[in-house]
Amino acid sequence: MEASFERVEGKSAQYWLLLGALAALTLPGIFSTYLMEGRGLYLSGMTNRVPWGLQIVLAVFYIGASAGSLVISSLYGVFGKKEYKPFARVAVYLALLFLVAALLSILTDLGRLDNLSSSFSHFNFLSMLSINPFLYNMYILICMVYLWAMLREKEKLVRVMALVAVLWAIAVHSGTGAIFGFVPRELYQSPLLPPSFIAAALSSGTALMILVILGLFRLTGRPLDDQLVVRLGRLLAVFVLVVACLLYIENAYRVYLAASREAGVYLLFGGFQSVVFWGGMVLLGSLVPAVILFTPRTAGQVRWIVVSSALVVFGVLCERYLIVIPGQAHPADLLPNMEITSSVWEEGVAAYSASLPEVLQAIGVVAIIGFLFVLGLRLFRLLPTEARICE
Amino acid sequence: MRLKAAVVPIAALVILFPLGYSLARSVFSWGAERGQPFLAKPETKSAGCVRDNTWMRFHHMDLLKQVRDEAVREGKRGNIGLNTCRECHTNRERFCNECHNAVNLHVDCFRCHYYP
Amino acid sequence: MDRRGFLKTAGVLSAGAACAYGLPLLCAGTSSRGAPEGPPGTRKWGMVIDLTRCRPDCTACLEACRKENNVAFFGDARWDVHLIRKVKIRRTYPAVSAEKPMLLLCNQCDRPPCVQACPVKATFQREDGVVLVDQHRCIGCRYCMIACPYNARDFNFKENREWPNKDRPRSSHGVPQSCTFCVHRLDVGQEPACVAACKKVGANVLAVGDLNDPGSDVSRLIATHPVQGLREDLGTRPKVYYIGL
Amino acid sequence: MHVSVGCMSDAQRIAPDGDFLRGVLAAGGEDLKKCFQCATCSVVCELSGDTAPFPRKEMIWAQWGLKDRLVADPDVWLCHQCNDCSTRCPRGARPGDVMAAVRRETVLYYAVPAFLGRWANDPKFVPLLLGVPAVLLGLLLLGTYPPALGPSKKLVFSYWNLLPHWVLMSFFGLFSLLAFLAVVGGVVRFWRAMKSADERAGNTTVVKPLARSAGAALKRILTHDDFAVCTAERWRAVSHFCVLYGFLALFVVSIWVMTARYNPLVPDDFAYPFSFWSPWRMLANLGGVLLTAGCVLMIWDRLKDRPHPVASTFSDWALLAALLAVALTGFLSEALHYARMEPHRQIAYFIHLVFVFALLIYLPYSKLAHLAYRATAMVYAEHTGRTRGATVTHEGRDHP
Repeated sequence: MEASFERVEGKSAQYWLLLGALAALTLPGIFSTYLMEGRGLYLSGMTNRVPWGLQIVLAVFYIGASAGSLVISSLYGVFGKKEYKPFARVAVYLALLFLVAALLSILTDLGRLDNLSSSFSHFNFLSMLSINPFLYNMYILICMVYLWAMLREKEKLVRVMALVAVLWAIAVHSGTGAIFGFVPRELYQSPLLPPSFIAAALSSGTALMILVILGLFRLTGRPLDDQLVVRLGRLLAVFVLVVACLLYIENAYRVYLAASREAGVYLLFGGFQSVVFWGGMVLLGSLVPAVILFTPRTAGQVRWIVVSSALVVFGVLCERYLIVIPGQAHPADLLPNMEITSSVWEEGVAAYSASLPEVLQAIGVVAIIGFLFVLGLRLFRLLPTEARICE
Repeated sequence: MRLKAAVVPIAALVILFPLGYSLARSVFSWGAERGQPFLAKPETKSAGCVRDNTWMRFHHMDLLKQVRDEAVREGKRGNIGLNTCRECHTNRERFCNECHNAVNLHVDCFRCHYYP
Repeated sequence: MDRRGFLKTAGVLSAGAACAYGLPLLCAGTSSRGAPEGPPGTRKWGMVIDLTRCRPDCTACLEACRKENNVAFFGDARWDVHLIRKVKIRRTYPAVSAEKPMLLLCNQCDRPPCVQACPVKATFQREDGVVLVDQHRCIGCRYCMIACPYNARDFNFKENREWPNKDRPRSSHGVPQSCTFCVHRLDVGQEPACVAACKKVGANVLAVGDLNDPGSDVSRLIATHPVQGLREDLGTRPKVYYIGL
Repeated sequence: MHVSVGCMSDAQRIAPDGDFLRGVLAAGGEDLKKCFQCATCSVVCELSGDTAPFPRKEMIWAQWGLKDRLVADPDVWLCHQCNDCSTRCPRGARPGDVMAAVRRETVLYYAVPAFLGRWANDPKFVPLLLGVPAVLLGLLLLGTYPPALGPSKKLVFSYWNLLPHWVLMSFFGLFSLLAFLAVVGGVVRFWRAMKSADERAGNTTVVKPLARSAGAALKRILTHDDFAVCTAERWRAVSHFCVLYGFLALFVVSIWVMTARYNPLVPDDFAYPFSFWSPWRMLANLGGVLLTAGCVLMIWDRLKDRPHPVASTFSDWALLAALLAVALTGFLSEALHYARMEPHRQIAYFIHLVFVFALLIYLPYSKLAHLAYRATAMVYAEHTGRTRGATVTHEGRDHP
């Protein structure tokens, strides 16, 4: 069966209400960005000890979700799995939007947005933050061409672009991992970060796609073959295992070696971040979904798959937090075998909590891409009339 | 179709307004009393500027940027800079801002550099 | 999975892995070299801090620095900028020692991670080894602060209101700042403000000079005393040396 | 209403032109041969006058390859491609697209030199056509480096200080003059052809003096009256309106800026650059926005799925792309100017100049030539009373 795609009518009051609500939600974010650019980043929760906060956590999450949804789309484009064709367009459009969200998060977080022009005239190809924007911008372009090829049903171009896009997505993600992995901080520096970023991207992307697809199909009353969701669930199960495995290696290595043991122990048994680690990432984000997805009875039910997808998304969000924040909060041991007894500022472990303007900015970014997504459903033929397995 | 009939005169008015405005300004010489508002004569006696007036008018930004980059990035500290400008041109409001305001080019030198 | 599918998957995965590790390779070649040695006669600024002479309650260098460089100070630990931090330290292993004062500042690394990190080359290293922020170019991304293992860089979270030294610029909000060795003074043959202040109170803790010149103060101190840089094991080659750490 | 096809009263020798026919077929009129001459098109056309209705007769002429008739036919240009005919044609012969193709062939016919006409409508020559002005501008840059400041009492900061102002102006002036001569030549030949065709048909009525006809035609162009009667393509009136007025606004501002240095009316104190709120800059920005919006609307219109799309040929896309490129590169260089990005700003403006140059000097050969030919045809129609308006007043009906 060939899937046929159509636009959403978009004439109902609910549609306009949704668009209006999303547009309204962007306003507080725009206003707090304006305030922060004008008065300074002291309005955020960031300090000299934790100079990267919520926006960066979310940016990394968005990039992951983007790469993940692109891989779902490639199941059809690269691996030729016809049954996933109905999701391919939504997946690419979502991948595009998530990357826009990541860029927006990073931009709103800059201290001197007015100097941004210098990033177009000066490059430092040794800097991960110079290489990555290049990767991101190219990625957005690639996604656009890929989506265009799909909308125009240019089969050959779709195949080529799917391969290009997947490879580029992997580069984007390892690049993002390198932003953290290639920095001399005990909880950051790790050659394992690029691949573990890719794995987390795959699991969060798949989980998000399951949620988005189910939500869209149910809301618009389209028939969806449960078996398709179950198959995506099986895929998700594998990804969850890979993420858990990489996580285990990374932390075991860190705690095993005497040099990094102190930092590793801080992460695992130190305070709030340990709760996030064990409760959020390990228990809710990995163990519970893994149990659900590997138990035959629950793995076959859409309801349970939705639960585990939501948990996986939450788990990856926790993982992003654990990558970005504790690495800064835990300082390098400047003076081995000594202790700093008093200082003008906070030595030792620092604390970070997001401030209201930061949260509003984050909500604004989500609202912007939500707006574009809802609008896109109406402008482009993204949604299939139905999704079924026919073999 | 009332709107249609009104469209052309409105469009013509919009397109010709700047012309009319400029002509009227030159005929009735509005704002002529302001003269050349933006190049206040130096208030301190000095041997003269580092370059001649015309050159400075058109290229002061290039000079400042070059001097800035040399000082900051190469450590070549010559004796030209904002600090030396202000020895003669003591009034930032008259010397810099008026002209820059007129052309809407925001100068942000003074966020960080002192100029009275 | 059939053979064809397997080959395809393997191909994509290995190509992805190549992408993942191509990036590190990109940097490997260039990142290992330090600052250019330069022709003979080129200076390389370094600092020696003799902690044995530092007085526990003296803050002359801190105040001089704040005044010279128009450093933002609000009295709020979250947003104050410190180009020099004075802390008290105590040895905890193998034996507990008494408290002693300690000065922390930008180590002017010879292989600076912050310069590697800056996406727009706003953080750069001069020919003479000094690491600076070109605030005209900085976009305020704060990656340099993430990359610095010494926490030596502070961000201007809030607009500074004070302007004690009108001949020098003050930072706007949104850019990081760290010790510059007062290059604007070194370039015209003066000592950094902190060094001058320390000499003035007669403590002579601080010395800044040319490491390439064997006759300079710092070279002689390094030659005659046991000196130590901070976390030299990180490979950053700090150029601030401590006596009596 | 009786529709007469009275143009073949006495026998004439038919001189078919195969090349012309092939040209029309290639330029979007490929459905021409489906026409079985039912005249539905002429009946549904809101623009068609009663004395010489179209597009049926043009369909016949085109089928027979009667080039001489078509290039001397004002009706081809009175058509605004509403597509009312194409949507209602029972055979799907798409008369609207055929008329567009004939117009393109007419432009080629009157183009001097003829090869430029061929090049301007062939995608193969795009690199050459854009490359020539780019190279010329580049050579000028090399030749006059370093740029000297022109002697001026007034404060005119050239936006593009890489070239002395007078060099840039004479460069553009010279080529604009050549383009202008080419257009005037084409228009004069077109007028003569229309006149002699009418004389041969024994139709020498003149209802309005030339000046009044020109005024009436101008009024119709400015109000977009003809577009407004379309029923199938309502958006075309809006998008064309945006493009036309945006273009006009930009033209007026450009002339003012270019001559500011020599214009005695510009006060001595300060001439250029304009502040953001100066009426001139506001007009320029408004013009740019209108031009961009109009182009985007037109492109959207051509791309969107619908039962009877207008055929889009290279010539259509080329003009749209050039207009959009002019508007966007203009905005880009303005933005880069505000962002103070030094080499980028100069490069963006260089590209902008290349597109402006292309738009101006290829005017007689590209689709933009309709500006001259359609206006001429409309004046002629007013002059000889073959317009819709003329017929309508005879019957005493209200203006539609």
